Amino acid sequence: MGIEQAIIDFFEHMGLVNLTIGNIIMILVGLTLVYLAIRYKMEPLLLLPIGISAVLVNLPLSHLANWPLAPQLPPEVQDNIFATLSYLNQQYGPPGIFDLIYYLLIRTEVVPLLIFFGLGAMTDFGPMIADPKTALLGAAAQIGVFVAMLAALVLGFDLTEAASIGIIGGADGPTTIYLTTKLAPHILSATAVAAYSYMSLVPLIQPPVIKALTTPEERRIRMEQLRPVSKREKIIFPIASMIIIGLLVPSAAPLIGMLMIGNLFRESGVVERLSKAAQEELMNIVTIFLGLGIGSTMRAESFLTAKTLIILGLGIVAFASATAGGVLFGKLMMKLSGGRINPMIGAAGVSAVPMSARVVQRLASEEDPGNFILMHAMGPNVAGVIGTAVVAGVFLSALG
Amino acid sequence: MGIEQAIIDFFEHMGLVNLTIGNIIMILVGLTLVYLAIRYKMEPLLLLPIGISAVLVNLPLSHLANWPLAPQLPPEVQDNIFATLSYLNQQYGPPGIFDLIYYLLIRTEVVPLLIFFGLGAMTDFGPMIADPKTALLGAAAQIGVFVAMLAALVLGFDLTEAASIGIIGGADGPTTIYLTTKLAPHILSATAVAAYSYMSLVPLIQPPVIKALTTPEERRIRMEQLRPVSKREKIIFPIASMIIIGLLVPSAAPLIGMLMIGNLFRESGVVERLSKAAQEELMNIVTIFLGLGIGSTMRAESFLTAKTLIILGLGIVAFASATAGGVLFGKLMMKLSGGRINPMIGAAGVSAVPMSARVVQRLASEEDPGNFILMHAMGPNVAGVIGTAVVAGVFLSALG
Amino acid sequence: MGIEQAIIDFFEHMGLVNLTIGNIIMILVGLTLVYLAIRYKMEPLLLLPIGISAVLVNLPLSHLANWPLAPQLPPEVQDNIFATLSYLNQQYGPPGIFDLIYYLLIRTEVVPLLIFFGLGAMTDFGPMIADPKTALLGAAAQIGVFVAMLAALVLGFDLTEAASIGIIGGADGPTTIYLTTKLAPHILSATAVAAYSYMSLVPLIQPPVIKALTTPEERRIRMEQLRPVSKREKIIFPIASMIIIGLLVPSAAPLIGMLMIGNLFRESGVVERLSKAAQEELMNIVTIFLGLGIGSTMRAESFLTAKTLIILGLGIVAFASATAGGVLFGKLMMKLSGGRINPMIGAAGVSAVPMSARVVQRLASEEDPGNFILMHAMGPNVAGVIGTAVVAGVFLSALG
Amino acid sequence: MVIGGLMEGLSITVLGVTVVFGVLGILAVTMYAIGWLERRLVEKEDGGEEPVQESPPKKGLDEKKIAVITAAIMAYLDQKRPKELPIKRKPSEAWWLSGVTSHVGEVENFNYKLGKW
Amino acid sequence: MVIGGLMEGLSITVLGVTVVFGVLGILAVTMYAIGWLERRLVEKEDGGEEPVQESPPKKGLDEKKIAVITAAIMAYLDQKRPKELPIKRKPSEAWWLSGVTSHVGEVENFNYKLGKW
Amino acid sequence: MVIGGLMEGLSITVLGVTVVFGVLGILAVTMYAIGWLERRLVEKEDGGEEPVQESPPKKGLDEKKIAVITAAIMAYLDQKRPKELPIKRKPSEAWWLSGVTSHVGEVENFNYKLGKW
Ligand code: NA
Ligand code: NA
Ligand code: NA
Repeated sequence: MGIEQAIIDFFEHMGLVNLTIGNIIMILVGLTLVYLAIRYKMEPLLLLPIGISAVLVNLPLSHLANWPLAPQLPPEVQDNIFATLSYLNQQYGPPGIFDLIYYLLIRTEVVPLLIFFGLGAMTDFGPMIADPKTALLGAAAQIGVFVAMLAALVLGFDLTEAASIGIIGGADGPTTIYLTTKLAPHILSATAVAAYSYMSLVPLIQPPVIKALTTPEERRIRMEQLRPVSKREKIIFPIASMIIIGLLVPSAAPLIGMLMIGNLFRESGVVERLSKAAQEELMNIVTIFLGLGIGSTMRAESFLTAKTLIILGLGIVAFASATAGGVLFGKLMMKLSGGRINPMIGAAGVSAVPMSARVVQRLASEEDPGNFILMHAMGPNVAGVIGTAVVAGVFLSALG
Repeated sequence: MGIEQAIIDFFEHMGLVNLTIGNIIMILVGLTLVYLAIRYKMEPLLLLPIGISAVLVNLPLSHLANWPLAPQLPPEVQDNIFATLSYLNQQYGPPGIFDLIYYLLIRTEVVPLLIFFGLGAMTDFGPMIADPKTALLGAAAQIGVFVAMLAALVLGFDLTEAASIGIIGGADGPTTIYLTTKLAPHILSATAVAAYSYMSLVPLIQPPVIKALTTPEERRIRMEQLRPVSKREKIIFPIASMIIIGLLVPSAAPLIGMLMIGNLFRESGVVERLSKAAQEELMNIVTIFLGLGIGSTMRAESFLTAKTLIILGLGIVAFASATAGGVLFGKLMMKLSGGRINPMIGAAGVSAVPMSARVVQRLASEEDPGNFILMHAMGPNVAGVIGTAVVAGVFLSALG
Repeated sequence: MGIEQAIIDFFEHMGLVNLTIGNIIMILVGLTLVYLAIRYKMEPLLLLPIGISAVLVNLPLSHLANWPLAPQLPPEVQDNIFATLSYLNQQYGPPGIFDLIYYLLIRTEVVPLLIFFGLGAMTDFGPMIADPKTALLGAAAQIGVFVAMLAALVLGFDLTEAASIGIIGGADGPTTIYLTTKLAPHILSATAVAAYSYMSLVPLIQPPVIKALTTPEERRIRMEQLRPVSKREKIIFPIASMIIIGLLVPSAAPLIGMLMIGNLFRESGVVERLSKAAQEELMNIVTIFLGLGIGSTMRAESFLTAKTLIILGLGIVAFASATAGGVLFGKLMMKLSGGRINPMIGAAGVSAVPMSARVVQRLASEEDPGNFILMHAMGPNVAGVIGTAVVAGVFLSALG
Repeated sequence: MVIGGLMEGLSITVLGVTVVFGVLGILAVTMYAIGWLERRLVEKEDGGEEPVQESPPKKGLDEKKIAVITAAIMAYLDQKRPKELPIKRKPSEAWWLSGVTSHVGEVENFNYKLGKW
Repeated sequence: MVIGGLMEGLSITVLGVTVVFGVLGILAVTMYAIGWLERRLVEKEDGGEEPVQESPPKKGLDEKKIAVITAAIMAYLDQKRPKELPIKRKPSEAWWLSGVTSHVGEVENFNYKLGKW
Repeated sequence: MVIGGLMEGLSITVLGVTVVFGVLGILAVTMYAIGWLERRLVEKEDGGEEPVQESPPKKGLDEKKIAVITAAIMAYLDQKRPKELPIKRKPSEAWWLSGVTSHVGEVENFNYKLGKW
């Protein structure tokens, strides 16, 4: 190889001369996410890794992600993850580190399930146990999922895509990733980014919807103090709900099961080492891989489509209608209870734990500084996590 | 799809209508383990994860564990873990998270070996280095392994099963899992549960055996103080024992090697970061996967057999006869030493570090409150870990 | 099986009777590394694990590492890591734990890239941002890489080997491992051991070279204080350099990308959890596997060759000529700046962060106790990390 | 196809809404039942006994932290070891004399760290 | 082959040296540009404003540590809870009374721990 | 087959018991030898030197902890920085003045953290 040839080769394989418009746009999108994460602290634990790895995978020929996200697979390989890996290697060369993260950790559902495990170890279901009827508000907020799904169907998405888009309204990142990966992996980056972005925008999206649906008098309703919850109840709860939900909606069992194992570790009080590991060591490592893996799916060819914009739009519809669903059901419960329930706590059925509960508290304080309903809003809030997982289970059993 | 069909489908795939008697029993067994772990703190770090994941995998159609534990494999696939994975995926569908944990982390021996690595980093071999002859008591307690193995053979188990059952008497969870996985994976759940349960029951199982075999005078024997051990000796010990055992019993090299690498990390004093990681971060994460993985093997079809009950029974035989072996050899050493060795410390040859050493101390204090033999009992105690690994190596070389 | 047969079998499979001279020498080499790591604290975090696992894999029949390091693969399997794994299992039996670590974590580049990720989270690029021209000194020191490469070519190594040997002069362990794994895996143990050993020997190798090339007057040159660097600059730097280098040298993108993602995590200030995880939990675990994996490649058949000795010799050439390259370019910059740059800081272009910078400071203090140039030397020091990754990228694009 | 998909979407919506309300409703009923049982159980266990607390009441400050700091303050003020360190239950004096306490500490620690393998 | 290899090695050397100086040179120029922009930006933002500091100046000692220790000392000396614990912003007094503060703490903690999934 | 298995089991038992006693016996002998060598070595190294201790004797309390707490107490009492913080060896005063100490700290820290890659 002469020196001229070496130089020509080098220039021909330079990223700069292979850069497409699509790459440039995606790099800018990635940088925007990084900016939002750092400047406005928008879900930085996810949007920062997502954004920066979106930048990285869009540098041409960088060989960090060599495999397509939704490849055409021959039938004998389809549904066989191990054969798929070998086939992709054959077709597209050895995996880059982001291919390994995506195919081995995210496509296999390992990462979303471990996140649910860690979330369980972080979640206190006490407020919901203290006032079980608030769990129904967590169900009501799922209406937003179906509204968005139907809207997506009307706009021409197919059923699996529509379900994945709808679930954004559940405001649970890992559930969104879990479902989209199984049903419509080609729109994973759009739904994941929508889910995490809008979660940060809850304080912007929810207040107008809540105010439009409630009167100041309703927002002023004070609720009576929650009863204390015993350790025994807190231990029995994850076990009971795992069994009940597992028996009724088996397809939700992986999500709910991991969530409740984590919660049992937390509440049992006998495995602090493991509970801490689930919340910290393991959670941090898994979060890194989740962020990098999701970001690496933001490639020009799959992200820069009209679909993505529509998905982002439908995401707002999903969040807003979920809020409306919760509030309206809250009003029904207010009526039935003779005015002892503040309807706003229904808005917290949009999980986004604990942000939507805090939004509710803020609105309550605005009307009456002495009105404390944060803990009452935490009930629907954590119930919303369960509700969304159940809905995901229904989607999986009907479409999976 | 009409709504009626959807509902019918949903009900037909509901876990509740597919629940078998076997499932129910296994769920109750799992709940019992959870109860024992929380209420009586019985080895909670393992029995809690084992119990709760046993509950979870026995919820029908939950798709957390889709693959059989001891599948019939075509010859060209057998002994090839990668081909096996692809074959299982082909036959039984994509892996659930528990299939991944079981086949990738436990069947490959990664988890038991990493646990041994962490245990090495946690273990102080000082008492055994200070009084090397006590190492022989760690050998004597292995007699229980062989007694239980022979009993299992008499009861009709085949050789590989009998060896896996016998090793329960070694009172080393990871060694039991390592050996059973290699020799008789279909009884893994039974031997693992037996090993960890009986370890918790050491304070119940050992005292009657010890008292039956010793006189109060013997239990009152005081032993002279252990000499101090230098840092240099502690550093040389893991290296020397790794090489010696590796050269004599190569099949024990993985277990002993990882144990001693961990111990060298601990004693070297120059890699505290790594030693801490081995004991904490890595250990906690691995322990979680070990517990979940073992629990996921507790399925009705493989666990609910007469064999399991017999195995649980033989486990007690193994623990009791290991204790007896240690104590009787202790009496022999007492005779030979002219009464300067308390025979009870032989009972600590049943590893269960450091519980059996504490049982011995308690019995000594009962007879003579001023009699301190805990540290002398730690010698046989840690030697028992090595002894059981050596026995596992012999089994593997003869039967593997 | 009779007892006589069992005993004969056992003895025949004893490691001791299968021990080769090669094994014995490798065990001694391993023990030497362990000794250096503990006694002289030479890079203990890597040389201790490397040394002890070299001991372990050279115990015959221990089944910790069953697969060859650079196997002859049929063409249809080559370049397909998944097919390779299955083929190796077929040919050489199930993987030992060190085979899994080597083939799954090191050969796939996961470990070196995660180390770079952690290093990024640990590195402060401030000194280089404060005085950007010092980055050129980090380029100059790479001359040592090419000198050693050309020397290796003259001595009969082929191009891929020569490049892997040359990169030792970059004094970046993970980059050396990354490149050698891709270009010449059969000499991985030699280059990795050379890289890490000589990094520890920087305080011995560099001073004579520096002194030979500079006058006391030059070593006495004081440099003006570095300007403060804003948080904003520190945040923009990793993003900008990732994009620039990714566009110019795409084959360096994985290394630089992971380094800069880690650095962005560090400097962003919004993901402390993840930054800490990258520096600690994840880093510690990955370091353990790196050390064990590299050590497991130190087998008699591949390590005990004349090549290894030559590689170790060329490593010194590489370090010394890199130092010389940096210092000479430093003298040029001194001239151009009118004597405002101390040429010694060029020696710190040999990364070995921050050891070579400290060597430079020590030499400066020797001549003038009031001369503080440590921070100025940190600029070339961290630039050297980038420079070596860029050179590795050039090698990969030309030879990979 | 859009119409067909929409019809199926409506079916799934009806099913999904029913199931999510059903499941969370059953959960709610179960929690009421558990709460009722818990109250009965507590009453039964002992009329006089206090109800099971959520978590051990953290009185004032973590005892261990106080102990460490107390010890440090005393060590600082007097430059000598305080008489009583409530940090850890000490083994009996005889053990101090035997000079192997550090062993015991490590070994016990081992136990506390990962159960008793 | 050695000669051929050596020629190719020389080509790679020329290319490599050029590229590594080129890349680090461009990086250097970029950093100068960023630094210049930064200084202009800082001047523009506010003439009177202080330049953005590298990191929040750690005045004296970590405030949290002082707070914990202060609290501990007071707890030790008086055996009663200090009036003002600057450790954490407390919820309003009403919350103390309602007896569910521990919940809030946990929940808030949850938020601080992993963002708001 | 049971009888055959039992015979083989007995063979393995004989072999296993022999091996486990043999291996642990050899280990014991090795440890005696190492201990003997160690004592000779210690005697040889220096008649007057103290025997190598197991671990550095933790005198009183962890020095670092005392230092942190001392500093905190002083900071609390005087609201000013204590004159001497024995927490960490400081770089020379000149460095304080140069204003880049924080850099050095970080960089040095880097070294202490993961060796010197
Ligand atoms: Na939700
Ligand atoms: Na044992
Ligand atoms: Na370098």
